[in-house]
Amino acid sequence: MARFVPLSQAVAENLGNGDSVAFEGFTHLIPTAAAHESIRQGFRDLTLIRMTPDVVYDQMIGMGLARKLVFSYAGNPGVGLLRRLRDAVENGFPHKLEIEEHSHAAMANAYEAGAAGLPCAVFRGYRGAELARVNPNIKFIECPFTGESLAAVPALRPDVVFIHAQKADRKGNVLVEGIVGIQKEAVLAAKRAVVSVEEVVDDFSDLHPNLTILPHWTVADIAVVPGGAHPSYTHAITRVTTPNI
Amino acid sequence: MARFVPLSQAVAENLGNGDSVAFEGFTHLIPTAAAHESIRQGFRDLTLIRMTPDVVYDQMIGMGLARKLVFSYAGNPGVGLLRRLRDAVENGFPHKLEIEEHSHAAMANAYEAGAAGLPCAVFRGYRGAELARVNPNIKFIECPFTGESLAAVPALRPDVVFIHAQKADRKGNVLVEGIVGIQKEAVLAAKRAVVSVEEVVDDFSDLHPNLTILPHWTVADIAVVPGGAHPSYTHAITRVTTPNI
Amino acid sequence: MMSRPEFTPNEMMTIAASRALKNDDVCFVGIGAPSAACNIARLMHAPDITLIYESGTIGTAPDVLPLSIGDGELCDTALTTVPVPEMFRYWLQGGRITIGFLGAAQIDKYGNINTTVIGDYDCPKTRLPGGGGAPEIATSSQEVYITLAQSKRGMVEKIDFYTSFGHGDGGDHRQKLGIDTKGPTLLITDLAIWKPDPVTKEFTVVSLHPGVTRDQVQETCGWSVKFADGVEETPPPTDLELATLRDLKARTEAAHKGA
Amino acid sequence: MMSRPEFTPNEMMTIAASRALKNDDVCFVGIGAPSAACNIARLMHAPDITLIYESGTIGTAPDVLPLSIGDGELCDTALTTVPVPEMFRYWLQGGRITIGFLGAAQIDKYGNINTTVIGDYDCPKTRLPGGGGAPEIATSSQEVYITLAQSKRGMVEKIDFYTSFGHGDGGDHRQKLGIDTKGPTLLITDLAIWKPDPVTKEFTVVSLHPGVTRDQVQETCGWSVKFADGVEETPPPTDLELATLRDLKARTEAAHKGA
Repeated sequence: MARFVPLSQAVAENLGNGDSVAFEGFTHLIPTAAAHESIRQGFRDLTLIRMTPDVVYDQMIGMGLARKLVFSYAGNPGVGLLRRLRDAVENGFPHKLEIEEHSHAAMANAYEAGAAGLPCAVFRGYRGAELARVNPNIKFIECPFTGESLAAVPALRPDVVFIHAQKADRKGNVLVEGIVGIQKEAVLAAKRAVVSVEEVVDDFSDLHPNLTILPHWTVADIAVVPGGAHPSYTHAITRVTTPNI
Repeated sequence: MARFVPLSQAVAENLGNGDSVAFEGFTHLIPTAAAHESIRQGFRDLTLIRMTPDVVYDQMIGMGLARKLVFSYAGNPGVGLLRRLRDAVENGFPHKLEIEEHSHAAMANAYEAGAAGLPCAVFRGYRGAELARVNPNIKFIECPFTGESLAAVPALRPDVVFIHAQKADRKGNVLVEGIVGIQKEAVLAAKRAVVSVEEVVDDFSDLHPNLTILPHWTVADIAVVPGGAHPSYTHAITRVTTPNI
Repeated sequence: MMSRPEFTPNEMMTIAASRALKNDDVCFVGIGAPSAACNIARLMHAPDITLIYESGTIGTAPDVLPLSIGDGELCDTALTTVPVPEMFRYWLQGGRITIGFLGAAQIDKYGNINTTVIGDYDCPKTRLPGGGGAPEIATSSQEVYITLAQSKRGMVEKIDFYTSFGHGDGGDHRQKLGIDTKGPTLLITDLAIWKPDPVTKEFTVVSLHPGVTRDQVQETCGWSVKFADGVEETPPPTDLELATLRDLKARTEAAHKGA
Repeated sequence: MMSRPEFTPNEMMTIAASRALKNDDVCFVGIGAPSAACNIARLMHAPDITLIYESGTIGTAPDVLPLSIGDGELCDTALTTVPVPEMFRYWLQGGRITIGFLGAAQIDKYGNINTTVIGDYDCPKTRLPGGGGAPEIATSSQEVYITLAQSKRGMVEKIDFYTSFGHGDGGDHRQKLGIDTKGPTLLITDLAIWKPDPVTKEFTVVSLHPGVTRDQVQETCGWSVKFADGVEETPPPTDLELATLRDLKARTEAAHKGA
């Protein structure tokens, strides 16, 4: 059911003020163009979700789009700190930012549970970790067979998820390859998924059967945005460019 | 750490009387040769585990190897009934067979939980299904956030798992492709995993990065057995042969 | 009046089932009649229908009917093939399946299904294959379609074992168990099309296949059959439907014989 | 006596850490010093060591050090690249990781780590990046190695936030929480090698890097340092170790400058 539309239209018709939204990508395939388009359209009161919010989230926070941040590592890995996020948390500038902080394992499991249609994720985590004290969305349950205490977090079900991918075919099926990260789970966990792609090809008939493909009926809109992950890279297509920040 | 050894040695040195063991495969890649070798070596009191026990399990049951069967669908899909299994369950011949019966979803989740090192799997299942009445290993827990009742089953952690795969490289890394089924989870859930392969290649350096590879340190022994899945097939290598039963 | 000679009751069942499928459906397909019906739909009026087999093949378009859910043809023609745990977690439990297609050894009037045992579970008269994917297909698919050939042994007042939950004791039994999917919404037999009564959820005949009488339906059913107010006649197979089905079956037979 | 001029304390730290890794280890690698140490081990005495980065790349052999855990080089040279949920479920939680390698902003004498906040969590003086993979790396890896450059700000009597659990209050605190992995078994700083006391679990200096004095270690540590009975001297980097490390760093700098 995927439509091919311009990025501005995909953002305008899927994202709304007050939505929970994730722009997911793991060092490469970061949907930078979609995030910047969201900044241009000036949304407000967003709950921003992402395992590793980096410079695009910092820009969104600095521009005042975010009411809340759900995350597990706030930093540009290997590049730098998030100064606008720190300013929001430490000084309430441009306004107070609510945070819900997890570990990577919890976020990954929570997206997985969202994709799997479950209300919560159960995993062995947070043992002795103080986040369990400060985050009420971390609970513990007992294994009914062994009595072991296991961590539970609510499933992530964002209103909207944006990702960037290598290719779509003409029917709107989407191929993600290389470091596939959390993107498939994020798309399947979303109420509405928007994908920017480098290019559209006729079909995927020559692909290996076990590659990561998102069927067209799991995606709301597709926008063709070559280089849409810049300054991050797109595996097998563009190399990383170290951002000058 | 994988050793390359003859199949007879791999079976003799990994399987023992009283072990829980799974020979997993999903219509293709069924480890028939390994199962037949186990029959030849005459093991006893095995707990046989498999989602869809087919003719090789029927043979093992008929030859009196099995004390217990853990399964979710007992039949040759599209081929025929399991007459020795029926004889064991209905008439106690050659001896009484204990059964632990699940749904496919439960078995798949239980292998996944085994691979993930968890004591149990939690999923939305068995609602209104009578297996929950007759199988004490089906319990229900409450989601700590929504209160929803969710099914729980113990993780599967077989003593030994046998699979058949397309290729190993010289280091003992294993490639599985096509219908990948439950094999990766079964191997990672096992205490000891044995793989029969069609062939050994120098290395996997030209493979797509996202294919299903089992690193050599997850496998105990590898035996080169071309056609080791016959009469089932091996995707991209041999076609299915309808067994004459 | 007898069925017209130009098609069999089984052909009528398969074609009637195929007509119930839409172009944007995502079907979880079992082997046998459901598989034939789904592929006829794809070859006729629903070219973009997504067929998923529980072996993990998503979006298959087999040229011949598979012998089993794991045939190589399903993988070769699929959009993608995923591991079995993912199939059950993301695609079935994730609510992505619009139609779960089930067969049955025994069924009751509320669409509850038994494929486990005839007789007592611990000392069965006949041990059947078991549930496989059915218990969760029955509750996680948005709707369930059931096909079976009518017989007094198959359509019974009380099934011996509840392998898969349909509408339970009828009414709002599903909702009482916290199940928010629709459950069985269609039963297609070799004689008729049945739909659940909106209130009681009892399967009720809404359409008789051409030439089939009410008596024939009752004689091959173990419960007292209810008929809807305006029972229709199922349109007979068109020439194109019949040719498509027979071509598919012939291709299938030739392919599996040659294997 | 000063460090010999031919290597820096940071080079000694990286090389000492690399020596602790074995050929059959499966390491969960962070960026920075751990990444350099793991790759030096691979290039020196442990050619078959398995390096896993939390981006999902398993068995990587990068020619240059990655800028981040998601560099394409890691994927290009990996045996396989898996989704992130699988990485945390099958590989880390599944108990497949022998060594989890962690850095730290703050650490206490029991190997508890803070990378979350300086000050109060709700009104922090300084907001740090957070835990990322560390909370579960610290408890699911069979053992944990920690590297950091010594400073009174970094090595403190009491950390501000328990991001990752080490030995808690010492003794059998891990076991009391039901954690059956070994936790931090090695701390390698720019000045010394530390191991936990077998009973109290307090990190104790077992080896001083060449030219480093006990006073230097104490002056750069916020707790009262314990020294083992027979403190050894860390063997200085060999010419080959040093050349391997410097070549790697030079290749890395050239590659990332050219990007």
